[in-house]
Amino acid sequence: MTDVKKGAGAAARTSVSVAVTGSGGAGVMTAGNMLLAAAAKAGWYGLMVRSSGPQIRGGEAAALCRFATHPLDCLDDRFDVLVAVDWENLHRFADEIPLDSASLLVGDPAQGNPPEVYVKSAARYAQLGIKGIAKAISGSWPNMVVLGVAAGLIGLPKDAVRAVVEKTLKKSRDGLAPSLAAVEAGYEAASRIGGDAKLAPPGPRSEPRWLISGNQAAGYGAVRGGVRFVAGYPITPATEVLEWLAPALADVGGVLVQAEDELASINMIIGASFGGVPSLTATSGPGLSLMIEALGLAVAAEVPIVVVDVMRGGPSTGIPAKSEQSDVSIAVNGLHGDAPRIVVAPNSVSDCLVTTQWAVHLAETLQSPAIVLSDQFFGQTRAVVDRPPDATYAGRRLTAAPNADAYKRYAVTESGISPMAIPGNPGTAYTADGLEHTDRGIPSSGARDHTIQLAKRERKLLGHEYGDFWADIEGEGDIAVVTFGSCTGPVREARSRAAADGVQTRLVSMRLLAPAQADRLAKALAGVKRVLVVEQNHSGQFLKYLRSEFQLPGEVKSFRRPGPLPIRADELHHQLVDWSRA
Amino acid sequence: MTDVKKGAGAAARTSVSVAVTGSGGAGVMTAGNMLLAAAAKAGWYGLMVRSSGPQIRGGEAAALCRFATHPLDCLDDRFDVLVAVDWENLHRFADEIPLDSASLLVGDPAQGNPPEVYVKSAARYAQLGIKGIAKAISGSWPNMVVLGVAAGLIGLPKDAVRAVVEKTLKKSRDGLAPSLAAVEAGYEAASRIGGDAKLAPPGPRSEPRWLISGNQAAGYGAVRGGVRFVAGYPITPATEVLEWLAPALADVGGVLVQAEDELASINMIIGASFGGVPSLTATSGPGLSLMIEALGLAVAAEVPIVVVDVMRGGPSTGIPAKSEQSDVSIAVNGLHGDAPRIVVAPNSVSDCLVTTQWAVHLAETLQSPAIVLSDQFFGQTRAVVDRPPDATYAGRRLTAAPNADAYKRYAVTESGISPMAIPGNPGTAYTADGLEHTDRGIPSSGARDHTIQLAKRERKLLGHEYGDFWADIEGEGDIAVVTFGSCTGPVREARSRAAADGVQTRLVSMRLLAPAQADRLAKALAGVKRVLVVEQNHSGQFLKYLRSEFQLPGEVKSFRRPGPLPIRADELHHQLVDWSRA
Amino acid sequence: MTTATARPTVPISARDFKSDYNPIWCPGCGDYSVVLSFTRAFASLGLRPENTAVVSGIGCSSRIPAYLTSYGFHGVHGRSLAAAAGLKLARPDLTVVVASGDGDGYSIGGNHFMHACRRNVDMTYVVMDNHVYGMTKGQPSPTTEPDWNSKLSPGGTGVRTFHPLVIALAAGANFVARAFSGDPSGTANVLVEAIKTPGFSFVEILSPCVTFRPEQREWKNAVRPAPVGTTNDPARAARYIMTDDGFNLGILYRGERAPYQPPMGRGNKQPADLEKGFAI
Amino acid sequence: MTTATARPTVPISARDFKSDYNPIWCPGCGDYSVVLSFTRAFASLGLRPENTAVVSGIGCSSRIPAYLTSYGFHGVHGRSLAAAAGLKLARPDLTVVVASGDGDGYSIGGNHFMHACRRNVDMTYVVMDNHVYGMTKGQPSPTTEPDWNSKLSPGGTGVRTFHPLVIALAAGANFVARAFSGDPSGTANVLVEAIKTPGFSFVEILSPCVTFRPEQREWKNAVRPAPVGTTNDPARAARYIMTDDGFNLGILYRGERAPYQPPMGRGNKQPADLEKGFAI
Ligand SMILES: Cc1ncc(C[n+]2csc(CCOP(=O)(O)OP(=O)(O)O)c2C)c(N)n1
Ligand SMILES: Cc1ncc(C[n+]2csc(CCOP(=O)(O)OP(=O)(O)O)c2C)c(N)n1
Ligand code: SF4
Ligand code: SF4
Ligand SMILES: [Mg+2]
Ligand SMILES: [Mg+2]
Repeated sequence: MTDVKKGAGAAARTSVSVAVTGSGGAGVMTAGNMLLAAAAKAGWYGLMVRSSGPQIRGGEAAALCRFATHPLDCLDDRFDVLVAVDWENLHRFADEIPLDSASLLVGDPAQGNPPEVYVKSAARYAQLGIKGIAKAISGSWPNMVVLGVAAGLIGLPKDAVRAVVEKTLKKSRDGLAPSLAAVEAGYEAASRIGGDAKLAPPGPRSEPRWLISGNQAAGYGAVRGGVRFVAGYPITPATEVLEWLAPALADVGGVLVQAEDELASINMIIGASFGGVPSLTATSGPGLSLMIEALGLAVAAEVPIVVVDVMRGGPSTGIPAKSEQSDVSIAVNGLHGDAPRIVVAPNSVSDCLVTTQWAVHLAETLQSPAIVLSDQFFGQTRAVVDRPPDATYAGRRLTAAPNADAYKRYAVTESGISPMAIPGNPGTAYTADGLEHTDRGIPSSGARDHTIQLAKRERKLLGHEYGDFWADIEGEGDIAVVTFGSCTGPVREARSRAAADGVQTRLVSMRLLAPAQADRLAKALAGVKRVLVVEQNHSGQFLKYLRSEFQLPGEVKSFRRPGPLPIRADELHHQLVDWSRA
Repeated sequence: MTDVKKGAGAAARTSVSVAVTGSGGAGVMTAGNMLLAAAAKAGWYGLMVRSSGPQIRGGEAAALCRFATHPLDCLDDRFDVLVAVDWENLHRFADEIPLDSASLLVGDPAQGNPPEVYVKSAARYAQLGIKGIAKAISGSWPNMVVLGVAAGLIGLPKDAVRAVVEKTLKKSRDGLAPSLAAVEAGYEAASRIGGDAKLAPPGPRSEPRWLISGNQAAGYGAVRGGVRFVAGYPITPATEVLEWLAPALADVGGVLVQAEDELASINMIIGASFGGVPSLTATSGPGLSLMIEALGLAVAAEVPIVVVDVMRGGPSTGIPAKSEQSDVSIAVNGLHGDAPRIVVAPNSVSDCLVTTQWAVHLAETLQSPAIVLSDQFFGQTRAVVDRPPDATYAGRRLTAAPNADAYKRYAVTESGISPMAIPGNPGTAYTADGLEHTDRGIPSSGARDHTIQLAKRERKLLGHEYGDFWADIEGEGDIAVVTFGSCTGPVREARSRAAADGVQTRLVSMRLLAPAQADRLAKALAGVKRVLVVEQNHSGQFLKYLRSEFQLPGEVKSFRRPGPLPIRADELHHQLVDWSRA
Repeated sequence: MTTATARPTVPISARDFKSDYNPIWCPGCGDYSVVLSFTRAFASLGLRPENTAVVSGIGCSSRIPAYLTSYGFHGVHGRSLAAAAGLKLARPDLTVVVASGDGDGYSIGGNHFMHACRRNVDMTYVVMDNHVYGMTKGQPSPTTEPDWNSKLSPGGTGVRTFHPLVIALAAGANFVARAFSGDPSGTANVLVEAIKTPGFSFVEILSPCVTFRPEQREWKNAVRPAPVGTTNDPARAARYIMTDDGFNLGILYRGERAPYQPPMGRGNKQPADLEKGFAI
Repeated sequence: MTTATARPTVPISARDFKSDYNPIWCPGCGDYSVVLSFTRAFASLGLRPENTAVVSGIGCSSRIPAYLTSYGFHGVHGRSLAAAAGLKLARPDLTVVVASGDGDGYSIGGNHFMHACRRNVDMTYVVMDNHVYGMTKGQPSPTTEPDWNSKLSPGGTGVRTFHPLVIALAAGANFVARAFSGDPSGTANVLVEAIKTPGFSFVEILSPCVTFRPEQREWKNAVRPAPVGTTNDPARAARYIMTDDGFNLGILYRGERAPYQPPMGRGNKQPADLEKGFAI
């Protein structure tokens, strides 16, 4: 379903989805990125998801774009426009790029026939000799024609597109003119094709906007939170967090090291944080699994660290480049021994910034490891967002004064937090230890010391005042949707569609997964008769976790599906409306 | 509370607990082992728990023994007799060796005074010049005197003790005579001390009996289950599983390799099992944490393996030589992605045998990793047990026939189990893969293949008929105790004591933790109004797991405490009786 | 190499060792030719698909098992040598070859590499070295030049390159060779010798990553047969390898260590015989 | 070594570096003297407890940090070098020393050892080698003789011993020495040089495990000063070490590689400056 702005005429939409596809070398990602940049420049919001086959390079690829007059947190259920440079392997994208009778399919008849599934979709097929047009303009490429077509079809001002093309190609004098000509030709073709996929004019730009991916946002959140040491090992889809941080940290006087493996990277950040420097690593499922032992060390020795887990399809190597929310169980439960830890989850691309910053703040304040559960969708999606607010979360660790009297590193305090002596501080030398210990840090296998320290470590997390940021709570009604992370976007859209149908619902998008906030959730769900728990995995890990920690009120339903297909607003909308009538 | 056999006279007890303590080099472990061997020889049941300070060698040590006319699964709440060679650091054992006014403390006044805590206990203090007696017999040692004293006090026939001493010292001709003399002197002293700690005569020995530790039992269970390849890395308290297996496997034509680390050991056994040979490793918490990534590989590639996790105090390095049940969460939840696995827990020393054998059977049958949750108490306790029955669980893997037509390794079957081609089998070459794959094993990132394979892997575990062995269910009544592992022993004792008070309870000791058997548990708890969940950890991991998978009926209470102190029958007894009256 | 138990009945050609599954590699990737070398070596040794197992980790290079018709094991990143050792020790009748990359084998897998060299299990370890993490799109590996610029290490890592052949020798590998993917028959010949030599054989194959290290297309002009022959003196081999420029091809060392033999008892007991130790 | 920022005001003696916590070691364990050598070396270098950090893993030898008065980090088994590298890179002002054992350092920690040698972060790595896993009660380590009998490896592992000094050199360590715990002042002197030498310094200390390897009490009769002096030629050092019997003491190699310098930008930007990259 595509929103139509009331009174703006049938052709002016508040949200339009466009996919550009083609086989290896066709440059569809470039076209998509330019489209996004142009829309951003012209004042729209938008996002772009990259999708490609298993090939390292040169396989089929799709740029999945959505543009709107309002901020976007997810793709739409369907696409208004699909521009295909060729048909090769296009059927592989059929699930990811659903078309229907209201859609427009633009393709090159010289490349053969559209795939069966699209023929059946009853989308209008506009034939366009894309390659021929490009060939006719010497030195131009089909993807620039496609850029023009797509931009024209959705009504992007030509100036914005031209500006982006000029900026991108400013170093290649020869390429510019033919590219601009191809774009021009694309616009002409679009005007011939017509259709009703035009975007409504953008609203006024109140705040500064950014074009950012979730992985970049997480990196910047880390820096804003005070992280100045990062060690990491490359892994899809987390590598960009590290790649963004490498020059950024150098610029602000921090350090990033590429470690030999994940065992090294997490132990490196623990060592650095022991040295007083807020530290972080980023990884995905397989790497997180390798970090489990050292996460326990950070719990026991009370060393603050942050691990950003950009989730992908599992188990094992699974589906490396696709999104899934299936690391909930390992994040909240995956350590040996009684090992309380912090687990937070951003719920939009831009929230990757603030939530990562918050994670640093919590880790530092509570001298504990914090896991940030991002995912491939957030991490690798580029989105136009309002510049996030300047959050005040800054790492502030309780440190020991010089020559503290009879210093006890693990002193038993009411809050459970004990002042941490930072190397360099005179008179407070101590040994941090992963063995159970006394308050001084001396290894102890005594039942008393063990119970005291277990309780202290639990208390400092449970007793903390996390504030309203623990969840985004919206709406009223006796149906509640409880979710987290990248399912929040589709749930939000589904709720507003349901509201349009007269079905009022509540949203609880949990940002703080662990420690569980039982009282707060109970309050958020007060009066609720039905709870829909939404998550993107096979076994219902989030629901199981909720059940283990909370007594969910009323009737509980699980809405879940593993990756790689996103959960769509449409299906949630139907679920909510049907349930409200059941 | 100590059971007294009805009609057997006040002095003849069906269960007696004796501790022998001393500082480094005093040989108390030797004395304890000999006591146990002699009691076994003479027809009693018994067990011995080793407890020692943090010193590698030479620190204070205690042999905690219990003897009885019936099989034993746990220590008693208190000790009848404590024989202390010296007082050094004895206070450290105060929690582990509780004495009361009915207890007898035997010690050497020449070593000073008993520790305050024991003086306060009001135990009878029998002064005995242990070192003096030993000194008077040239070539003898105090621990042999202690052996005689303890044996005499509980009424072990002298012949049995002599035979054990002779067997142990048969190679040291010089040492034998003085040792026997010292034992003799100990017996004399005992008869002077007197007391009412005499064991009732043993019952007839119906079946063959063994003296075995849980770690040995697990090793033998593995061999009986068909395991012929083991790789491992030493770790307390699991090393003895490997050390028992090293010569044993060689004897039966199998192989054990010491790996460079746990990452290697688990990947080695996966490789060996891919080769068709049932394979196993043994470890404890820190090692299990390092195996998490490869456990996921075994799930995804469907390679059967068994990991015996002998739990110790956590988190992190924690308390290496002491027992705790705090690896439940990681075992049932600790993998990334949706990764169903088998988790079983033996509930007695001898059950370590059958349950490990069952784990091999399940792993092989279901082509899945299986985790055996043993613990330090089982692993390192030596116990006299009835020879366990010859269980029929033998690993039987569904294998592919030679030249199977269009062989599909991950064929989608109704049961979820697909024939596995073993290298050497012609015409069925395939590649096992931790990437998501098609039924042929070809890597696939498609939503359909992913959903199908996730469901298949889940189905094969959920659909299996596990039989009654999933739990030990005993008794009737509207209070049920749900527990697992080494808490089962104290729960059993508490239940029979409660029954003596007229409080009938049910026991559900779960042997199969995962996959959760919701229907079976519901049946076992039908009609129950109150559920007491007993476990030995701080955060209630088992209860949380139960909550995540089951709807527990009625009022639910958690009874838990972390290690190293065992959960005692006494406190459970009170809990049950108090609750029944509440 | 252990002779396969089932004797070949029909001669097997190199083509029989290829699978029908299309590689996901970039056009021009060096690894394509390595598949060819594997199949040729297997055929010329008279192996049979059912008695051959190719084990790998994760990386572009580690995708090889699926492109072959033989038993294949595509495990987790960096642990192929452990899986292969388990397989070979449990199934000594199989011919086991391990395929890896410079990231998989020398970075995350470095410990298993050293210990595999020491342990000397009878198998062949092939590393397709392209001095980069190809699969994750271009980060420096241990063999990457210290000044190679990348997003993750702007301006270069500044870290000394890892010398796989020197380490292999120092750790005790029994066979050390260097090959070039651009010479598939030379590579096949080296593989044949590696597989034939008992114990742990190590073959480093220079295999260009045309996507992230396009300059490696020039390797074909840099490689040459090593000017010295095969030695069985590890010190001599070490001296030679330490000073070469990394482009000398051939079998540089072949030792005579007996392969690892796990402790074996008489092996003729029944499980029940073990009970005697428990009886009271 | 980096000079501590806070200049010593009161001279610090070796005793000031001892802690008041009693070692858990067996009487006679070689590691007792290593504590002594650490304290002497620290004092003679004029270090201060607050600017010195000792990092370790798990094992008897790894218990050392608690026996010293300095900042200590007793982490998990095998990962001490990683933790230490993180600490030193984040806090270059500290003097960082790592204490390990032959199991912790060469078995589970082997990969970090190799990569630490390559990376050459300015710190000192001390391994107390007793050719056994002491803490877990007597299993073979990589340096254990292949024929040493134990419960876990009846009749011996049959695996070639690991040569730590050869590997260190091959991997790029900048300073390689061997010491003996029975000679605490000799060991202290070696430690002083190791700490003073920039880059990654490796000191192997022969330190007997009297409980599980009582025959190591004889080591005191076997050790001797190396007949050759310190060289800065890695090939020469390798040749020499490969052929020694493991009992030659002294600084065998000292190189001149510049220590690792992580990529540094101008370092003068504010976080907000980074936002420019996102602005539309
Ligand atoms: C535990 C883990 N960490 C990281 C990754 C991500 N990863 C996949 S392949 C690879 C590097 C591959 O490099 P190399 O072995 O040189 O192979 P190439 O692709 O260059 O052939 C990495 C880091 C992973 N899959 N698993
Ligand atoms: C991950 C993990 N695996 C295994 C262990 C058990 N463990 C503790 S110390 C040790 C070996 C110690 O040997 P070494 O480093 O030589 O020290 P030593 O005790 O001989 O000084 C082992 C295997 C552990 N603590 N953690
Ligand atoms: S990225 Fe490099 S190594 Fe990977 S397939 Fe492409 S060319 Fe080959
Ligand atoms: S076991 Fe060995 S290394 Fe450990 S303290 Fe005792 S003598 Fe020292
Ligand atoms: Mg590579
Ligand atoms: Mg050692």
